[in-house]
Order: sequence, then structure tokens, then C-alpha cells
Amino acid sequence: MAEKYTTNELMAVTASRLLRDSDNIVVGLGLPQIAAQLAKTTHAPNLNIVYEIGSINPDAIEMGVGIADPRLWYQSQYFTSFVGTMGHVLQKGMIDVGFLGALQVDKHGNLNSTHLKTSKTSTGIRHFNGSGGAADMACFSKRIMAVMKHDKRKFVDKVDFLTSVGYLDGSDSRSREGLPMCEYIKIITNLCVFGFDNEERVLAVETLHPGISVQEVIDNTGIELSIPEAVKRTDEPTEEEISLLRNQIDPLKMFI
Amino acid sequence: MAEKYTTNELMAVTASRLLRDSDNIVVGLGLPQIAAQLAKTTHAPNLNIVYEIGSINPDAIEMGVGIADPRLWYQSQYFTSFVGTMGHVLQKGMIDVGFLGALQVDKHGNLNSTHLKTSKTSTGIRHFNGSGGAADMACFSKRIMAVMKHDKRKFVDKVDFLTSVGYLDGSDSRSREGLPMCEYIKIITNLCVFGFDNEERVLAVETLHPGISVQEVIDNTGIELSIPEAVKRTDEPTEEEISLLRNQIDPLKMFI
Amino acid sequence: MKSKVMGLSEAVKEIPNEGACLALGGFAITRNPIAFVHEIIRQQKKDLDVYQTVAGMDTELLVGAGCVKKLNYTSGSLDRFGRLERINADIDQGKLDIREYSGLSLSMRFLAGAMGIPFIPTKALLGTHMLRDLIEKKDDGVRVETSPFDGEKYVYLKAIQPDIAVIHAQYADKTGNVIIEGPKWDVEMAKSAKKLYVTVEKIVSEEYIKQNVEKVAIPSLYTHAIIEVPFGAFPNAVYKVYDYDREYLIDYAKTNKNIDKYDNYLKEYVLGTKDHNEFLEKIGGLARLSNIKADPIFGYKVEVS
Amino acid sequence: MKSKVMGLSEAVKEIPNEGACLALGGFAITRNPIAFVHEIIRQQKKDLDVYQTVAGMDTELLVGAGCVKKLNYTSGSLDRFGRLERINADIDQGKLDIREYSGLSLSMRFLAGAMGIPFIPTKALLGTHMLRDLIEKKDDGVRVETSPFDGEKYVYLKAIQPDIAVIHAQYADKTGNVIIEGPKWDVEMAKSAKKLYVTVEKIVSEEYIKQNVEKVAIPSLYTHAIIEVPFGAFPNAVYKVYDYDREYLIDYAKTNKNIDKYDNYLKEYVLGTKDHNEFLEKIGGLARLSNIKADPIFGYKVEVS
Repeated sequence: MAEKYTTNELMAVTASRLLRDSDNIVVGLGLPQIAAQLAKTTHAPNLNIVYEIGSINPDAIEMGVGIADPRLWYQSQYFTSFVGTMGHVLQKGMIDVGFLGALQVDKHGNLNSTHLKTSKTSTGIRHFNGSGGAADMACFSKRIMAVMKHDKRKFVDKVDFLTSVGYLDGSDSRSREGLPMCEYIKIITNLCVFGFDNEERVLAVETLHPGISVQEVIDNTGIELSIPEAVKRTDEPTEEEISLLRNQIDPLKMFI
Repeated sequence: MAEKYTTNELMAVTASRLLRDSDNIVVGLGLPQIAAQLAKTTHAPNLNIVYEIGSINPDAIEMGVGIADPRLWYQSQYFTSFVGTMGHVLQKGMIDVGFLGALQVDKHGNLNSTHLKTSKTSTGIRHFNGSGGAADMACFSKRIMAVMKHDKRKFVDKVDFLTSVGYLDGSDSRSREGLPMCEYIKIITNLCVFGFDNEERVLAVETLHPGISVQEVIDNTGIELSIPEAVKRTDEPTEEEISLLRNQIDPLKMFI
Repeated sequence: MKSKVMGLSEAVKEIPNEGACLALGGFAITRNPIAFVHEIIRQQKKDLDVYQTVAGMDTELLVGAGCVKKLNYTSGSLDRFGRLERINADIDQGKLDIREYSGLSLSMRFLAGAMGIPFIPTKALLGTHMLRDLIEKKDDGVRVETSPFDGEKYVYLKAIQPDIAVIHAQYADKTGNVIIEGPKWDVEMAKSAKKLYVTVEKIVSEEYIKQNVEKVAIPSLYTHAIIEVPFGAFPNAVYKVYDYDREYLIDYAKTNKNIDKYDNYLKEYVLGTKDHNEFLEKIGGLARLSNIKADPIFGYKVEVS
Repeated sequence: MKSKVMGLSEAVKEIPNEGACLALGGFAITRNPIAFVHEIIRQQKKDLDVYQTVAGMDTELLVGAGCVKKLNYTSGSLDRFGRLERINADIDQGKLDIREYSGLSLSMRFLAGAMGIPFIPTKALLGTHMLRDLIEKKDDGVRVETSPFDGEKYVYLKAIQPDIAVIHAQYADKTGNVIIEGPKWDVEMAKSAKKLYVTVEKIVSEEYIKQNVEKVAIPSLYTHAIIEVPFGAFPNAVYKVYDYDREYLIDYAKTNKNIDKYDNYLKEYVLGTKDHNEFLEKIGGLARLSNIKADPIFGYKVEVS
């Protein structure tokens, strides 16, 4: 167990440990990619990493500014099209883990990465980036993970705009909509790990990060939560993991 | 005009002259390929030649034994899959000319390249090669050409098995079936050129090869024909065309 | 074989002055056909119906210049440099008819177009608000149907064949065989168009094409025009040729937050230059461009210390 | 990365003894997985449901050895060397449940399988007797439907995901990245399978793969097993490695016309050899094989005089 680590480091390690060896994963830039690199260096050397832009298993040695940055394509094993990655690999059900980020998440794990409601514009919305391939990853990945900053305005009862499907209206509504069923959805925040492994498919704390109180999570979540006092704690990073993150995976501290 | 030429040479030249510059064509081995080469060397330098196996515009210098022969792929400009050639290029309607061969043709230009009826087998059929991509070329090409030996048993009222669509039951039955309409179908034989440019879409002689009599065609065609005595003659090859065929395109006389 | 080489201005002149359906090939900050887009703005094409899977500066320039009526896309950004604030602002103010898809669904509409089939079924978009909005807007690109094979619900995505597709690639020969190095996200889009325009860094010999046939992503029979425009994607990256211009993008990501600044930018750098060479001279010419040249092995600019 | 390298006998042992759905990658006389097929015959797999777009000796050997119950294909031949007379004879005698498609329609069934979509629509097959017979046989691969977009008639082709696909390629690394040189007709088929077995001429380094990434036709995440079998397609051709063996094919095209001769051939050359090396020794060994080596530029055997 490491003596000292940052919250970002804890989040990266937590995400990393959820990856299994030989998983096929789709990641974007940032913490997810850091987590994938860490897993590949430790317990999951056979991870296959797919980038929606059309690159598989690169061995990048520099961090890029996004998946469209050629730095991320160095030493790739395969180049293809959007249809080749998302239309083939993902849609065929070959992706084990889709790593997402979002503006908002709701109590059934639906994500919004497109726009927020506001009173400041004539249309009543403020548009951000749009969903790109994230919507598709949420649809077709076996396991869905999102990494998000914990914030009352980001954890809401209903997302302003549903771009990436979670459990829709909860219970069996996802499969009733005709969507492929996922094994789980987990949201990793700076305070805790959320899951939806209950019958109603409602947001529930799975583990609290070390040093975080139940009240702190409740105060920062815009969704009603009932958290048992005996809730488990998130496992702490090991010295080795922290050392790999700092010295090998993100030495320039771009994301950690 | 050439003094002397073989029937095969005349057929190759006739087919060649039907190709227009910048046509995209699909060919198999044999006379069609010879015709395409001749056209490319003379009036159609911008011909694009697509082979269903997944090669475009090779510049072969040796004749092969079929489209699966690597001799035909030399100096290709593009390699792709069956879906890439037939599913994309052909199905999108980009092929101007599809060159076919067949066991049988019927009075509406439907072709059979799969099996013939016979009393000698328990199933009543004798199976040959099957249609492969030929069926698809007949469906999607703008102009369809077949090169066939003239034989009573090959020109029949109804094909034993319809693999490649012509005008189906004649008149507008092809479009009523929901098929893309073609500009024309022409059958080039050792005796004449047949077309179907009448309202009923019925086999009709367009030109008689030099020296061939009306009676000769009627005797060798298993379909009722009415041929006006004033029917046109097929244009004869030029000296240049014959010289190109003999000295440059098929010097080993593999097909000519 | 016939040459399909054209000049940029001449190529853009072929586009109808109003209402063309145009697909663009960039992806965030890479291989965006910037030179082509600048020329569209100079020639003041209007009411464009634009398709781009992951938009970048190329589409934003067209939107900012008032050339776009309808935008069909899935997302867009300048990667970490910033958002497409100029597009976002127009969306927020209801000035742009916007049709949002997921990446897979829009790229499959191109695939169906490239294959000449009427539609293609998918589970993508089900349950999303993109689908809800497309249906509300009576967009004809999607229908929710039941597959006759498994009785399940699918979105049937209508084939799209844009009038014009524009991509920027590394190389092509004069007959139109196009080499794309690296990821090829835009191949189905390119093949779906009625007319494909390709701007390239360099026109290479037919011999080079044959020697590198495995890199040919688009064979000549798809290509309507080849336009040689060195640094045609600047300030975006072209794998193995040049990197994105970091400082330029940082500045741009400030400019696009302010409509007046943005209009001035367009006036000065796009409308105020007569062609791409003049634009390149204006932004710093050879000195600036030499500085972003890619290392041929790494494919981007490697800092050599 | 984990090695997916397997021995041939071990790989074939994974196939169920009865009733597997098997797709084969050869095309007439090129890149046929002959060594793999020989081993299937030695292990006496039965009642196979075989798919191949353009069949060659690979499927014929399986049919001749009595391993095949149902054959789904579009055509087959030994190119100019002859027909697949052994298959044709079984069809003529009603011994084989045969499902005939056109090339495009069968390859699109693979495409739909590779994309995980339930079906794909096409105009192909309309009006043909292949379609008539498939419907008469109640084959579940095709349905004639009306497109909700244009109201026109289409054949909806059901996705096929064979249990096992086998292709023969030039190279792969041990992790399963596969290089195919030349035409890649079989890529969608390979990607459609639940388990993909690839026999290759040579296992190359991961470094070679990265240096030749544009030649990688199938990335490792599709590959279940890599099996190194030099001359694994003999007597068929492997582009840039070796040519087809002309004399062998001429002889084979006589053998397959006579069922007794064919049975003897199987007994002697397939069942009578314990593995592919013994088969290669039997047919003439190094002397014969050296004679068909391909010229690395031309890709086939060039007669040097």
C-alpha cells in the first residue's frame, strides 16, 4: 500500500484493477488511457486497446492531446476506419470495456455528453462536445465505466440529454428497449465508486474512497442516496502502481 | 480492314469496340479480358478493370489460368475484399460493363452458368461451376455483355436454371421484379451479335458476322428468330487491331 | 490513364452556389481539408448541408462564415485545445439546423451509401435523445423498425450519398489512387459520395502507387478530382508529414469564443488571402511550417534535444 | 502479448466431431487452407455445414471425404484446370444439401455477421433461381421484403457467424495479427466467425507487423489461433510466396472425375500421411516445392531463361 497518492492516482488505479487480462477495450484520452496503460503494465499484459478513430494496439511513447493526435498511433498493429472499429469490432460485441466520460450521469447510469439546460440561451441549452463514439460504446460494450468529477450538478435525477444509454428508466427497461445487456456500469469519481447492481438499477455506492465520509458523498450527489455505514472502502494503490504511474506511465503529470 | 482474321479475333474486336473510354468494367479470364486489353490499348486508355477477387487495374504481363491466378494481380493499384469489389463498387452502380459467359442464354437474355437438365442423373441435373459474381454483375452493371459459342443447345427458350438476370420474362418484367435497369444486354457469338432493344425485350440479331448467313444463325439458335434480310454486318477488325492481338495482347494464342 | 488533377479554385467552382450536400473528412485536429474549406468560404457557397462524423475546425470555419444551413454530425472538438465554440454558439442560439447522431450510426449511413443499399440496421441510437430528436425533427435518416429475422427493435439507418465529399490525404497519383497513412476513419464516407474531391500533400507517380499498393485506401475509380495542396490541413496534423501547430490551435481556441474576433479572423486569414499559399505566407510561411514537420518514423514532430 | 500459436492437430481437435459450421477462405486455386482441411479429414469430422464464397480443392476434399452435410457457396472450380467434379457429382446425385448464392450475397451475409447486425438488404439474387431454390428449401438466410425507405423489393440477407473460419495467409505474428498480401476476398468472412483459425506460411516478429502495419488485414483480437504451416496451401498458390503446382493440378483434375481414383487419392495422400510434412515429402518434397517458389516482385513463379 502506498503511503501517499493523489485522488487522480487512486481513480486511475481503481479503474485499472477493473480491467481483466485479455480484455478488448475502447478508451479515450486522459485517466482511462492511464488506467489502461497501468493495467497492461501490471496484471493485464494482453489488453487490446482500440481507438475509435481506427487504430488498434499502438505503443505510444508520448501523450497526445486527443485520439486524433498522431502521438497516439505510434507502433499501431492495425489501421482501419470508423466502421472498422465501431461498426465491426464494437458492434459485433467484441469490446469488453468501454471507458466513458460525461457532463452528467443520472440515477440509472445514463450519460450526457452533449448539452446542458440553461436559461441563458434562446434555445435553453448550452452545447458542449457531442457524443461521438461514446454513445455506441455505452450501447455495445460488455462493461461500461465512466470516470467523472463528483459534483452535485453532474449527478442528477434525469440527464438533460441522454447520449449514452445506461439502464434507461431502471429495472429491465434497457433490455425492453431492445438494447444489448451489459454486465455492469461503474462510475468512478474522486469520492467513490458507484454501481447499479440492484434490481431497480439505481445508483449505489460500491466503495468509498479512503478518508471520504458518507456525508461527503451525499452532499456532492444530486441524486438521493442511501449508503450503509458499513459500506466498503476502495482498495488503496500499491507502491508499485504509484511508482509506475509517476515514473513510467505519466512522468510529465499530464493527467495524474 | 484486316485481310484475314479468326472468328475469336473478330469476337474480341467486336467486344472491345463496345467498351467506351473511362468505363469501369468487371471481367473474367479469356476473350473478355483480351477485349478489354485491346480497348485499353486503342480507344479506351482510361478503362478501369475490376476483378471480383479484389484487385483493381493490374498491369499483368502474363496470362493466368483464372482470376485467382497471381499472374493477374501484377502491378495492381488496389487490393480489397469481395465485399470491396462487389458489395461496394458494383452494388453502388459504378460498373459500366459486366462481361459474362454462360452455359445457356434464353430469349430474354437470362443466363445460366450453374447446371443443365439431364436424364442421366438421379436429380435430373448436371452441375457445372455456379454463378459466383456473374449473377451480381448481371444485376448491377449498366451494360451487360456475354461472349458465347453459338449452339442450338445454348440458345434456348427458357434457361434450365436462371443464375444471371436478363430481362426475365421480357417487356418491363425486370424492373417490375425490383431490379436495377440496364442500358443494354448484348450477346456476342461466333456468328453474330444479339441484342434485346425491342419493346418485348426478345433476342434479336443486331449484326451478322461477315460471311455468315441468316440461315446459319437460325439453324444454330434454339430460339425462334426473325431476321430481316437487310440486317447489318458486324464491322470487321482493322489491321492494327489484329496486329495488336497477335503480337502484343495474346502472343501465345491462349485465347485467340 | 487520364489525369484528374485540378486546381483548388477550379474544383470549388464546380460546387453549386447554394444547397450542396457536403461531407468533410477531418477528425478533430487531423487531416481536415482546411485549404478546400477556405476556398469554399472565399467563393461564398451558401446553405450547405454538411456531414462530418467528428467535426473539427473545417466544419467550424464553414459554420462561422455562414455557409452552413444544416449540420449532421456526432461530436466535434479541437481535442484538448478546446471546443468548437463557434458551432456551439450557433446551436445554442438556434441558428443551425442540427442533426446529431452517434459515431457508429453516422458512419454506417455512409457505409450504406458506399454500398448502394437503401439502409442498414443497428441497435445503436436506441434509447438515446439523439434518436428522439431526429424523429421529432422528422429527419428521414432513421426509422425504428422490427427486424423480420429476430423480431427485435432496430434503428434502420438510411443510406447517405453526399453530393460531394472532401478528404485530405497524404498522397495520390494523378489518376486518383489515394494513399492514406495511419487511421482511415473517413474511407466509407469518401466512397459514399457522388463526387469525391481529394486534396493531397503531394501528387506521386503511378509507380509509387503500385509499389505501395497496400497503402492505397481509395482506388481511382472513386475519385473525381485530385488537388495538390501542400500543408492543406494546416494548422491540423497530417500523419507522417506534419504535426498540428500547437500555438496556432491555442490561439484559435481563443478566437472561436468570440464572434467578433472570429469574423475578423475569417476576414483577415480566409477572405483576405487569395489562395492557400497566401494564407500560409500570412501565418508565418516556411519558417513556421518547417517547425512542424513530422519525423518520418514517429509520424509527428519529435523534439530532438 | 500472449501467444496464440497452436499445432495443427491440436487446433483441429478443438472442432466438434459432428455438425460444426465451418467457413473456408480459399478462392478457386489460391490461399486454400489445404493442410487444415487434410487434418480435418484425418480427424474424421462429420456433418459439417460448410460456407465458401468461391470453392476450390479445400471444400472438395472435405466433400469427397464425406465430411460435409450442407454446402453453402456461389461457385467453384480449379480455374482453367477443371471443375470441382467430385462436388458436382454429389450434387447431381442428391448426396449434398446445397445452398447456392451469388458471390455478393454470400459475402454480404459474412459482412453482416462481422458487423453484428441481424441482416443486410440487397437487390442481388432477385429474379434468380438461386433465390427461388433457397426459398423452396426454407433456407433461413434470405427473405424477400419491402424496404420501408423506398418501398422497393429487396432480399434481406441474414447475418452468418460461422462457428469456425479457416483462412490461409502469408504471415502473422504469434499474437494473431495477420498479413494478407494481394487480394483479400476473405476478410469479412474471417471477421464474421466465432473462432478464427489462421494457417500461415511463416510466423513473423511483432516488429515486422508494426513495420508493415498497412498490410495487416486482420488484427489480433479477431484471431483464435495461429498455426504455422509452410506450404499449407499446396498445390494452390500463395501470392509472393509460391505458385500453384501446375502438374499437380492437372493430375488432380483427372482424379476428381473418378470416385474410385479420388478415394484412393484421399487414402494415400491424406489419410495415409500423418501430417502436412509427410504429405509434402510424399508429393515430392523439397525438390518439387523449390520449383514453385514465387518471384518476390512478381508474386508468382517467373520462368527465367
